[in-house]
Amino acid sequence: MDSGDTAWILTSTALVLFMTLPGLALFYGGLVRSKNVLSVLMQCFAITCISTIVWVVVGYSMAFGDGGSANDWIGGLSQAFLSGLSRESLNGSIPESVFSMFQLTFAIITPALIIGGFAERMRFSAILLFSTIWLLVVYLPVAHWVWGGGWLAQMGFLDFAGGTVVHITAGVGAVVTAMVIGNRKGFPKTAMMPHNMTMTVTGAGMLWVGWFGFNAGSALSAGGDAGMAMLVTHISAATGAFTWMMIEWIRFGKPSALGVVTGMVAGLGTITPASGYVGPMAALLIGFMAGNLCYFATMYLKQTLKIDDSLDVFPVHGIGGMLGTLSVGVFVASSLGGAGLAEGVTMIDQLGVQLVGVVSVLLWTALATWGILKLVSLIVDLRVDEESEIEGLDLSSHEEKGYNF
Amino acid sequence: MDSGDTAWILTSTALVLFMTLPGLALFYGGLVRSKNVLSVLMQCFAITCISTIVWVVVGYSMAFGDGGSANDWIGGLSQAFLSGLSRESLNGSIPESVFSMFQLTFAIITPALIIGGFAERMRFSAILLFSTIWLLVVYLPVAHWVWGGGWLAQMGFLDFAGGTVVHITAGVGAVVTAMVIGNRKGFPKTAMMPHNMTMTVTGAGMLWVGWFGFNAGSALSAGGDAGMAMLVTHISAATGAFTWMMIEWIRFGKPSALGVVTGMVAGLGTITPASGYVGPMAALLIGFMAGNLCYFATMYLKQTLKIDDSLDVFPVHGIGGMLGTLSVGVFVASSLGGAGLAEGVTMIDQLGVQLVGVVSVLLWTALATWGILKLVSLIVDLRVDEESEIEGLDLSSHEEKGYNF
Amino acid sequence: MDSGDTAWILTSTALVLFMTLPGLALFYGGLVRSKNVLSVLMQCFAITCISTIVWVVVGYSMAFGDGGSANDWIGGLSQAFLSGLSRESLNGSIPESVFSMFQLTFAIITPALIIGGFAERMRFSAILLFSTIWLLVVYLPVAHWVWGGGWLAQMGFLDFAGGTVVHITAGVGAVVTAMVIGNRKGFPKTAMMPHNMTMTVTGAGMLWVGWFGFNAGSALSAGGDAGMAMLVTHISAATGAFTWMMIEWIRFGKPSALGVVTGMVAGLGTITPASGYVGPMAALLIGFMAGNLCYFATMYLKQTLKIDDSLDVFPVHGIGGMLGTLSVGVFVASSLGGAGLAEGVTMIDQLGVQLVGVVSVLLWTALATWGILKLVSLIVDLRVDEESEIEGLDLSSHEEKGYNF
Amino acid sequence: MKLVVAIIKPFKLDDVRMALSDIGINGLTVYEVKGFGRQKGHTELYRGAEYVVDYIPKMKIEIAIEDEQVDAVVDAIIESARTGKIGDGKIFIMPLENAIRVRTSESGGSAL
Amino acid sequence: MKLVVAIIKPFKLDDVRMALSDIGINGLTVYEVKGFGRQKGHTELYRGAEYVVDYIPKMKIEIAIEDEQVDAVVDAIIESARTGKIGDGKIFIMPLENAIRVRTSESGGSAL
Amino acid sequence: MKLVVAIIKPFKLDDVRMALSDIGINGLTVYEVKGFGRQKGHTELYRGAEYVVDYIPKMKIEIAIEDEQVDAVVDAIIESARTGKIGDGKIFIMPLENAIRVRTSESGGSAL
Ligand SMILES: Nc1ncnc2c1ncn2[C@@H]1O[C@H](COP(=O)(O)OP(=O)(O)O)[C@@H](O)[C@H]1O
Ligand SMILES: Nc1ncnc2c1ncn2[C@@H]1O[C@H](COP(=O)(O)OP(=O)(O)O)[C@@H](O)[C@H]1O
Ligand SMILES: Nc1ncnc2c1ncn2[C@@H]1O[C@H](COP(=O)(O)OP(=O)(O)O)[C@@H](O)[C@H]1O
Repeated sequence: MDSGDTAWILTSTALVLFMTLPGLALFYGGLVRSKNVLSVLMQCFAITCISTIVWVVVGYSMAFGDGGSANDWIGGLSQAFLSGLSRESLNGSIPESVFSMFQLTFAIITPALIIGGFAERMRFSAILLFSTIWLLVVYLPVAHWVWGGGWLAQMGFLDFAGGTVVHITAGVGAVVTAMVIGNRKGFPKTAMMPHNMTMTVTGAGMLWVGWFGFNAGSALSAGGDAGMAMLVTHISAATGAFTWMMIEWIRFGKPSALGVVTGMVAGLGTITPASGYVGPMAALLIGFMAGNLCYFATMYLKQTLKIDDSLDVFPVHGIGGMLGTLSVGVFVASSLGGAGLAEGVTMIDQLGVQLVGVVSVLLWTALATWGILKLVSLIVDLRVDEESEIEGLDLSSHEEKGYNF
Repeated sequence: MDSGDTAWILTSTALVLFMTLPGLALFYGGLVRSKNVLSVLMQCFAITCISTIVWVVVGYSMAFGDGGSANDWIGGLSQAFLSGLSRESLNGSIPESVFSMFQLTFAIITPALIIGGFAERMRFSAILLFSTIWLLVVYLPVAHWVWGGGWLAQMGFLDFAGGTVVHITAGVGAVVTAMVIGNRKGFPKTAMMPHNMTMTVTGAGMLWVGWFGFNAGSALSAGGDAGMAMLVTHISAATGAFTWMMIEWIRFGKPSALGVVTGMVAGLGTITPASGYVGPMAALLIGFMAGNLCYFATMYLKQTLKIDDSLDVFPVHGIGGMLGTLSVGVFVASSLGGAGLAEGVTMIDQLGVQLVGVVSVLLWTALATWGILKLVSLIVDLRVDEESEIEGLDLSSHEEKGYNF
Repeated sequence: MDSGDTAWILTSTALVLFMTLPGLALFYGGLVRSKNVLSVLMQCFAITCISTIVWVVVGYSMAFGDGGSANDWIGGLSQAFLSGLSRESLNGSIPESVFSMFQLTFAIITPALIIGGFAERMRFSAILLFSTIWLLVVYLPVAHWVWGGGWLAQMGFLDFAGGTVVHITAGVGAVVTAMVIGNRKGFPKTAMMPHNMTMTVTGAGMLWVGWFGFNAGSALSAGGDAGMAMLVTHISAATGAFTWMMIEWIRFGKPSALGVVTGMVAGLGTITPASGYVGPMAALLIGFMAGNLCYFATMYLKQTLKIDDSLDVFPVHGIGGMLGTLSVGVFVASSLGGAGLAEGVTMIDQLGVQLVGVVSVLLWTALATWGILKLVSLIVDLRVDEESEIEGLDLSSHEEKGYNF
Repeated sequence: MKLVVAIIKPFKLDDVRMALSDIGINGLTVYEVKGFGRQKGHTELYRGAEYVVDYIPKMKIEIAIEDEQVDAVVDAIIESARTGKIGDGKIFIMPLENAIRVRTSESGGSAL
Repeated sequence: MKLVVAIIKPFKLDDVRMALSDIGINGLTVYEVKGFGRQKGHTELYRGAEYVVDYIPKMKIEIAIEDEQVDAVVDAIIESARTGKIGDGKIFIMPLENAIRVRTSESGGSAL
Repeated sequence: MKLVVAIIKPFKLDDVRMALSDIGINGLTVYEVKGFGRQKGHTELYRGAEYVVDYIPKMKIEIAIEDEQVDAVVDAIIESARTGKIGDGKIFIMPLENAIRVRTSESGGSAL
């Protein structure tokens, strides 16, 4: 055990939880109308609770346990209820408790990201049911495929900190949910302005800082790998934000705070799978591509397809995750400043593997999300009734108001 | 000296300060009416300053110094003004400066928690006087009894991170103050809704994250103990929040954001004394019990006894602290996944010691708090006059307004 | 490489970024009128992006690279585009990537601090141009003089964490900009109250916590030096805040939240250059002096000179930075609890060196800032037109509103 | 001239504006008010205690018009604001002695 | 019909409502306004400079009633809103030509 | 008595108050309203879509005065509130039957 590595992963765990609570909660909460702000905060908290309980009961085991003959697909239940995890057990140079806790924070933020797709209209009970099943059917298996020794890991698929495991699954989950439950009443004709951009910007700052734990923590040690991961993460965030800002400036004459922070998230989500493998110059480029691609994806989804993925989860996280995961295939090359391809693997090989991973996770997530929603809708309506939507979820679902100034 | 351990305690110190500033300040600030929000934030800041000065002058020495023949009760003044604390002095594997600074953050948050009992009506000068004396008469002695080698420590009393030292003292201090200065004008007939639940939820998220430093930092090292402490802390927080949410859902049909975050604090406060001694399964149970017990205590105090412990410090922190401290006696057993009882100590023995600790700290705190308030009231009115209370403390005590939108 | 040291500097990097985003953004954002809040948040974000890009391209190299024959004045371009910075390269006991990333966060916050001088009236494009050039002409050279082996470093000038490099340059940059672009319309006759003091206090709490990374991180290791730096930082913050509060209480009968948090920043800024060199007793004194001097400087600038350094950057950071830098000369003495003067250096010698550093940085910053503003004004108007100023920068520059409750 | 004052449900504001626009009314002033009346407010829970919030958010619209437009305006408002449920609101007709446009000092009907 | 408009101290709102309720008035509309008058506003300090905030938060109540209720209503308001200190507020009586209930199109007294 | 109601641009409020003060008017009530009229509102961008915010923030001032003061008040408002651009606002003159001071029960002109 190395106390320095442990110190950094303990810290990273705190940082990643901080991304969700209050980071993401504020980022999303500010973007909705004031009558729904508490519903978003509440959903982030409730999902945190549920993911934690699922993780303790079966989640950790399903993702990182030994699945025996089914290990290609899913971990077994041998570590259900964290059995076998003692004060002494290690994972590499850090205690297993720390590893499990760090990974749990990823299992928390992924379903929380999906909230952005169905914000302002989904029924609270349906959200809790959906999130629980989605964790079991989408997140935990995919985490096992990529990080738990499953089939993608065996193929040599590279996803350092979750571009695929977290961002593609969340982005696809969100847009499918948005399509199944339908647009918010009034979308896209009525302006549904963020009710509190200062809240969103606050959350964005927290996300940026917390992401250092997300990416640099994924090194699972405190050394050059973590350092480089933090550096490229930061560069991509800055470049993504700057790029989005410049596009808005050029197109509309006025750059917006919403644009800057969205570009930042795009840059962060996109560098995530690559953060352990690439160098600073690649990060500049990845951030620049993220700003561009995610920008145009957002506009296309909102204005052309008119799909109400309300807080733009798919175009930012989904597209960003795909772009980043594929770009690993290129920029990992040591000739491009990367950490280097595995022995005997060519760039084309690696790109192929990355593509297989992206496509299969995308398809599985889309299919499973759709199925889960159908299942949940048999038990409870997915959507609140129209009057509740007009009144706002805060009062209709939680009998509370965000503000009483 | 171990640089990894030091890195983690430096980080933990930042996390625990973060719990108070801005965590607790926001948590509490959102719960009061908008005319009093700055008064709460201001009190948190001012108490931080005062505790720091007291700590440097005599506090560290009184809590952790050698008290000579009085050492059972109180540390001496040999380390007043931090004399003897140099760049080289160590405490275990970390610099003494880091140990002292870490402990200071506990001395800051404890009197800050009490604010919740007397919010929206106590005079600012009285608060400062009260907090100063309370630190000297309640907090520092109790910290010495439990952590500084005092009589409870000698009995084998277990309080890992302050369930008794912090939460029982704060909870009891708050309710006694609430009773002595009386209810807010209009309580309980008038609705005194939180003026900004988004602020409270933000603070709650910060408390959750910061609590990782509070509990896992109390291991004073970065290893398996810290890792397990963080894990059980997180589990109890999630379970406590989830439990409170379900109770509200069952009883009223609508779970509230206020309920979720209160349950979270209950889960955190309750696991605190146990966090270094118990395993994940115990944490699930402790969180569940905390959610239940603190919920019903809150309702009972507010609705049956009609005591205006305004922000529910006693039912959440006081009751939680007691429950947690007692539960250590049971769940520390290695057969229940705990760290194990000391050689030759039975569960009954340990429970007995825990009970002695809880009862004596409760009684001492109640008595001393009452006495201090009587003393302070000889110097300055404890409460602002009625007109100032109606106008709000922000304008009447600080000539400022929270918001000018 | 030491994993514990690395863990702490990774953490410190996160903490210092946190100071800017969202810390400083909120601190400043709350102080302006609500029609300008987003412009301030946006400026903080945009400057973060720009500083990052500048840093990667030439900044790191100009500050810390080897400048060859010009090394007294500026680093060379040998490390432009971070060339040579690999996963393996070290700086002392930490990876070079971590060192570079940590230092970058300082290059981010310095121009961000200047925003306070020109808030609510400067044109966004002018701000971006100004900040970019200012970094190249003021920040990077001064950082090289003091920390990169330049002429001040060679003289033995002591500035542990940036009292001169960060706070004097920012303070002087702000007041010069304020004077060049002129007062806000209506200043000082009209009351321009902070629109959201709760936001400012939130930011203040984040600054306090983040400053632990700023000062204790500047030890570049996790040991006694970092521990002592954190301790004295905290003490000075508390004393500065307490002092300012008491002055207001005595002078006006009512201490304000704005006063407390300003005193805190004064205490923090002032201890910054000294934090690695002095002991706890000196910190008490430094905080006390900071509270006094910065208080009276603020009143003098605002009420007597009527210079609209809108958020008081010069009197707090500039004056604080000078006071702190000079006080190093005294309190570094081991007889006063400090880390000790260098062999053969007397207190008078050291004070002389400190004075040379302060005066030359002050003059260079003032002159260069003035010149840069003149240059930028040739390209684009420095100030928005009157109508935009009345309408507010949020709408006129960014076509967005902070709040839609 | 008359001042027609309508107190309506907030989410009907856009409909009312469009209806007024359709009959040629393009100037009006609105603000948020709280109404007490037959309609019961929502409840809020706080620590298990239920508080009825007895005021209801309403939108108040004021339209200065010539006498002969009153009926058309009233009809347009009724049509567009009605949901048929309690709390749909009221219309008050008040006498207006004069109206002046600040910019031009025009007064009377041409100021509207 | 008349429209009785009262400008009162905000913390007196509940008392006034109860007093009106007692004399059978159950419909009214309120909103927050700022008053300038004899009463001096509070001061706020900012960086040592004292700014007098010269507006005072007030609550405005509007009650549409039949002519014969005016005196009772005025008395009820005076009784319940008075503190005896400067700034207690004003009551204005304005003519109301008609009132219409949106939901039912009833007009006149039965619309109230 | 009359109630003079002025709807003006918010940043002109202080000027108007001073102008009224100069002619001896010291009591008035103001509140924020949103106006629809000829003046076009600002646009806001959201994800590349441009939304015209068609209401404009205005300030409404109400002044209860004796009949003979009306002209002076109207002139003072016009003078101080005019910028000459569209949206400068309106002044409405409404009849006021009585005014009562809550504190003293005085009524009529002496209540103002
Ligand atoms: N007498 C009155 N004077 C002024 N406003 C009234 C009066 N009665 C009702 N209102 C306003 O009209 C609104 C609707 O009235 P309410 O009695 O709830 O329903 P309805 O109009 O369907 O009868 C109220 O919320 C209140 O704002
Ligand atoms: N002439 C007026 N026209 C409109 N409103 C007025 C007038 N005079 C006073 N008011 C309103 O009445 C409130 C109370 O008036 P004020 O002169 O302060 O005290 P008092 O009513 O006790 O004489 C003011 O704040 C203002 O809102
Ligand atoms: N018929 C009306 N009834 C009530 N308020 C009106 C009317 N017409 C205009 N207003 C108010 O006056 C304001 C200014 O009117 P507008 O037509 O924009 O410009 P102008 O006064 O210069 O002609 C509007 O914003 C609105 O608040």
